[in-house]
Amino acid sequence: MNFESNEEQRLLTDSVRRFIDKDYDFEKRRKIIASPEGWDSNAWAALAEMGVTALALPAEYDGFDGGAVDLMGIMEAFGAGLVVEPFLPTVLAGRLVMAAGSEAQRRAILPRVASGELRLAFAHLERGARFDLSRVGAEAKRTGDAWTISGEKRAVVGAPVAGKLVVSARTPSGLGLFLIDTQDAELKRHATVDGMRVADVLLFNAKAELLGDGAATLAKIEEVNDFGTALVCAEAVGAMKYACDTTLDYLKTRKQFGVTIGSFQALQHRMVDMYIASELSRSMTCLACSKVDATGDAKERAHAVSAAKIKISDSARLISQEAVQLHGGMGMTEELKVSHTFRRLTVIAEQFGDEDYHLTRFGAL
Amino acid sequence: MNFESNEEQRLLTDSVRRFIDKDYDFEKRRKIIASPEGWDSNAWAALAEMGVTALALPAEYDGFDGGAVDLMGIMEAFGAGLVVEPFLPTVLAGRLVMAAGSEAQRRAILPRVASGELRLAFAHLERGARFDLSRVGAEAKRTGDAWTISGEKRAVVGAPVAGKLVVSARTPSGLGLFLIDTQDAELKRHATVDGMRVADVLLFNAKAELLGDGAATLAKIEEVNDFGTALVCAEAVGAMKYACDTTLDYLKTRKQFGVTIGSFQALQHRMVDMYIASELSRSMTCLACSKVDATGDAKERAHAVSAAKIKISDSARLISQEAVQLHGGMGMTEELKVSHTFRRLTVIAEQFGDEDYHLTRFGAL
Amino acid sequence: MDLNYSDEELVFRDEIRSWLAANLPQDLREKVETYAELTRDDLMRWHRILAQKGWVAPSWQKEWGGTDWTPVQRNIFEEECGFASAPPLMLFGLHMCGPVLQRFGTQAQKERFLPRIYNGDDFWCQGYSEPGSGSDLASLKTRAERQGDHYVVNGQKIWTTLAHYADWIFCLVRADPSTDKKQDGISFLLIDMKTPGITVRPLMLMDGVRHVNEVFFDDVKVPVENLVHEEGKGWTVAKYLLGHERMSAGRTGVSKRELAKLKELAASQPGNDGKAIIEDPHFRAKLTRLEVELMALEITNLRFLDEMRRTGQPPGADVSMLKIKGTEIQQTLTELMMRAADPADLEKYEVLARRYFNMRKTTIYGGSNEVQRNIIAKMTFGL
Amino acid sequence: MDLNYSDEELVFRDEIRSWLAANLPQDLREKVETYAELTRDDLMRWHRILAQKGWVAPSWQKEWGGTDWTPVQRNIFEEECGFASAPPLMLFGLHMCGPVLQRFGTQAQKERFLPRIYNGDDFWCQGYSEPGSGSDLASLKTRAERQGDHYVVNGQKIWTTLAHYADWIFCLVRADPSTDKKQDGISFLLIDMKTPGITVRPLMLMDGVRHVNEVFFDDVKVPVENLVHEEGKGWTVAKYLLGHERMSAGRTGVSKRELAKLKELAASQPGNDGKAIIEDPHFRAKLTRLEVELMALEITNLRFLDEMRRTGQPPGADVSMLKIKGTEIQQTLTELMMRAADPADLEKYEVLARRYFNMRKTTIYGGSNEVQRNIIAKMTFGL
Repeated sequence: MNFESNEEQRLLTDSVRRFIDKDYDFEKRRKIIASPEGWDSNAWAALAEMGVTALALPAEYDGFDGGAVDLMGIMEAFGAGLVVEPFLPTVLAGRLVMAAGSEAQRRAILPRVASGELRLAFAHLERGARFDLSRVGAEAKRTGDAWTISGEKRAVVGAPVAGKLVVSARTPSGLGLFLIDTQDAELKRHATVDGMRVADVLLFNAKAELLGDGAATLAKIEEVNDFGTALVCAEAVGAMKYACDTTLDYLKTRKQFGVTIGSFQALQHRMVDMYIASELSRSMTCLACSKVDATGDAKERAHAVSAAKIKISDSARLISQEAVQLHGGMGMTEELKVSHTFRRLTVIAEQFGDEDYHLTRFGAL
Repeated sequence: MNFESNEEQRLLTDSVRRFIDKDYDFEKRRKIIASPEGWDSNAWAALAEMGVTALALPAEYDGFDGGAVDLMGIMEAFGAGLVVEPFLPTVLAGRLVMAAGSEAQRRAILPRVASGELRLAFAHLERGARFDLSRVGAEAKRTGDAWTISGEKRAVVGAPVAGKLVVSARTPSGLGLFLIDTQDAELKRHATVDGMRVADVLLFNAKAELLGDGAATLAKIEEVNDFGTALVCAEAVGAMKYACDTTLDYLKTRKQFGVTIGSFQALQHRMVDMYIASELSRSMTCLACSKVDATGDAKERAHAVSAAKIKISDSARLISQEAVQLHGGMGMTEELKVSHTFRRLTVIAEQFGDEDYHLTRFGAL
Repeated sequence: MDLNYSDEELVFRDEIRSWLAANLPQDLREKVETYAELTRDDLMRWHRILAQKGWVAPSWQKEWGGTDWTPVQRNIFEEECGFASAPPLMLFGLHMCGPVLQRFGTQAQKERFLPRIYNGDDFWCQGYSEPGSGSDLASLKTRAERQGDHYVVNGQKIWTTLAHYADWIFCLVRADPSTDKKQDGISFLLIDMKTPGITVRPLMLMDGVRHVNEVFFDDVKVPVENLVHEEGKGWTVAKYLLGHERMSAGRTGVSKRELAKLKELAASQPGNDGKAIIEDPHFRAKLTRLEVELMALEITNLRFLDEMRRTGQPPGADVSMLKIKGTEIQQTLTELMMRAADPADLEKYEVLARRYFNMRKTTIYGGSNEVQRNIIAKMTFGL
Repeated sequence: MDLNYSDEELVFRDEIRSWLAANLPQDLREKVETYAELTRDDLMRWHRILAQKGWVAPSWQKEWGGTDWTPVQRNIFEEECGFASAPPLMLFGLHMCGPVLQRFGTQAQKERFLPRIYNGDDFWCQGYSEPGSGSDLASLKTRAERQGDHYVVNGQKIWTTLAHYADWIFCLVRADPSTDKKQDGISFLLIDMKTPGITVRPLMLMDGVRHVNEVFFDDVKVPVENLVHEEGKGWTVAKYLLGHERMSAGRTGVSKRELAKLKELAASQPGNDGKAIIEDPHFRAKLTRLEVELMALEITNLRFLDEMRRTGQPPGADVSMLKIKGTEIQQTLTELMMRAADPADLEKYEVLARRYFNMRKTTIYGGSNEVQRNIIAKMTFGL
């Protein structure tokens, strides 16, 4: 048993943290999310340079064989810095290519992902499915060796900046995963409330390349989705830590009735409850990340991931709401970073399933 | 719109309150619950004298035509004083005789209830039914004009001190309500954690008198059960008020670190939340009692009663737990009344259905 | 005890209801129902419709346009407006400056300002909070120095709602910085927003909309006749307003409308199993608890009104619980709406999320809920 | 990062587990599992079995019987004992007096007391709280006046757990009432319960069981050699113990056993619809949240142990969160068990309700959860 990061993890996380401090501060982020593109190619290049984009890919495709545990510290740093770069969608779609694609497809895609040249997104969600991964309406048609897909994928995170999309669709043998060029889809672009770029992806007989289909496809999607859930938990832990730290600072400096508001016991106890929620969330994230990496048992993995997401969703809500409340009016303004952290945590609480979904999933295991 | 009690309600409630202050204080109650009988015939006689036992019965059977609203203040006083007399079971069973019985049966039973001579209990609950009123396993058999019942009724509040029991049982035409003499049943007596006397009622071909059976029986049971729920909500309001008042007193007198603990803001805010819960519970009890009396619409009645019970169950738990916590170790002792209030509120939270049951019931309306 | 409205009250309610049905412009109703931003013109248009009907300021003194309604009737009116999706009335003129002038103003001030407030000629805003003084209002620093016939005002206000729409602002200012008690030495001033030296700077809230502002005063000259009550007695005026503010804080009419909308929404949005989200037991439990809380708040509100009716007294500190529960309910409503929305429906989610963000302010402004708890602890409990 | 036990740790766990399976008497296990009251003999029997095995005081110094286990091993041992339904060890001797003597005692004190504690010859209790000083422990008043070779003790202790079983009590007493700081002037005394002048009065708790007592001291003569550490330095001793106490406050082993029992119970008890209550979505949601909290606590506990292992330092104030969450979880466990029971089953409901009542004490004693929050606010946050 050992909760310490290893040397490589520490070094890389430190680099990422330094990069965010130096080149991705709140002012810089403000400019990025206000830009038409909504992401920063320089920042992306820097992350690729550090090896972040390659980390969770196999060494044989220029990756570093890393897993969720290796990404934990980085995702925390992203959460603290509210980084909006399309890392999470790219890594998830990349792992789907790995899980479902042929050797040739892996060779064609993954090294370009590792190098940072190619960004991906996973187009799966459809209207009416909510968090049920098995509900897919998009249909793939085969004509000779060529496939086309028709359907509407919604709220696809990272799609506006992705070169290729991994798309799920119904095939004669059940569910399939496909690669399409983003330019073959019609995108309705959208900047979400947390500063991310997403798109509705409308497919009309869009040219597609089959990665794989059949009975095992849903299990692959579930596995990658659990991987993403664990990572977003880590991101939440970073955001919660920031929210707690900045609230504590505020309690120590803001004065009312002649004393700092941190001297009011009611606020102290609420601050303690935020802190405990944040620490317990960190523990659950450790569990989720390590199970995602270590276990081959889907049930054991789902058990840990759903438990973590329940805790993280609850804590994200508690901490984001309390952080704004304890900041008073200032917490409500665009000008303070905590209001952006509030928004990201609000979205994370629902991303990859809200706590109601995971309560049901956990209960059914 | 008017929340005031009328003159008669005020006078009667004041008499009951004075009686409890004078003749049913905490010491007296302690002796009563420690006695083999577990109730006080003198207290009962005094309540009957004041007209309490007659209040909710029709005037034609020596009652006063009262309803839940008329009993509200009295039940609050019972809650504040933790009165253990078998009033609630008697009034519920009495109203069932009224609802299901023949004119002759009403004449035979109700005046004796009104005068205080006869105590009743409603034997309905069975193992495995939890709060579902429709689950009855006891069976009634008819031989000529005579009925007998076999079955096991559990945790029947007031049964040990009741002269007669109203018993539910299956009949050929569905569900029926019967009267039996308590002596015709085998009773396993029990003192519950809140100081009440209950019994498991075991019936082996017990002689029974049919009050009524058929399709409408369940609706009658539901109506009387909603009536009882509204009353127990009022009892809870009295107990919660006591818990709040005594906790506030404690906060004002108990010193720690050289100051009264009521000067600690964290405790002040928790005290405020207890108080708000108590006040909102009172409002919901007003609603439930007035709907129980005024509406003929079972759905409207159930809507108000279930909503009230959800609020009261939640508040009972919050207030009882916080009252003990804020009292520190003293709140844990038998010696302080608040620990008994805690126990009664714990039981009330589940009596007539806990908040989970009523959440489901409300949601299905 | 009778929780139902009397026959007369029901007649009154029906009158209000049918008038609203006939007179609330459809476009305004739709804007309210879709949570669209209301412009100054939208707000004033509705104000003037009500003014023309004579219902814009029910609680005012009769001679200035009040309706002589009972507290229960006023509550019915507010409930019905809320339930009908009427735009909010801007309270700064009607519920704050107006009552203050009627209680403390000179005859000249009343005649000058009250009709214009009533008719919607002037848009008012409130200059209370300052960067250093939020909940601790009495520590405010904006200075008003007497120079001949004028006060010269210097300082800064913050969280000034819709100051960018406003013609006038009423301010708490410090007339005398040397008093021992910080509550003393505060004055209540009326200031024309067009006076030179006033700068309004937007303060964007996290829903991305301009609701509030910073207002800077740089040697702003205010004629002494714009002083309300005596110099240094502004705190008396502020305290008078406090009770007014909290009584309407429950906003049960609006919340009942929103609850109905939430139920409709939840019945139309998908859950995880193909059924509507309203059938998800976890979601449903939250919805039911919210409905129960709103029922409890509504009846508690009626209990206070009944007490006011009987005693003729304004409500005590307990009314703070209406603010606490009312705002908690409003926040939970917006949170559940956001959560009910299909996450695949970007537009719907965004509108509802921004509304959720915006409503976080309700537990902060108008005396934060922490301050309301302090008030109950101090005034009701004597702690 | 690796959350799994190492191979050596797994071997260790299996050794503990199989020894417990072979050596924990069945009657004791059953008593624990049915929440029956444990007698003095029950408690001491189990103590002596462990003492004989050499496992009764793992954290003690090696020379006095310690096992030299790592923090992780100690945690495994505690978890396994909890999970196996072993009776609790009485901590007052083993975890409190013992460590204090090893740290502060004279050689003579060590030789006299430690073996008897280890072997279970003496039953110890703790004299800390007084009627006027619960959370504010330092304000204690029980007086110990030096008279020649003795201290003469007068005063009263309260909440003294199992004092009616005890042979000895260790007490905080006031040696010098004239100090400026109330923390000064406190001494740590060992007192033989058979000394004349000691009266033990039961204090019945609301579950109807005698757990705690009041202990009165009336001119009780205590030899000066029973003073631990220096006169007036008792507060140093008390603070040293505080960290010890909180680290084991999580009690995750016992809670995991209770969670398993809760699930079994909920699967056997009826819900409202004929299915088991565990399938009721409302109940199930509460159960799942509880399980998640327990998982989070368990891993947080491991994180602290890992840090102790790495740094060799005792944990800081953050360990208070183990006490807070651990006790909240224990309480919720008993509450859900009570609520799972078929209300028609009087015996079952009563046993579980009384247990729920009893566990309310856990957030009060051992430093109330309010005090734990104060500790984090002060020590971790610097507020």
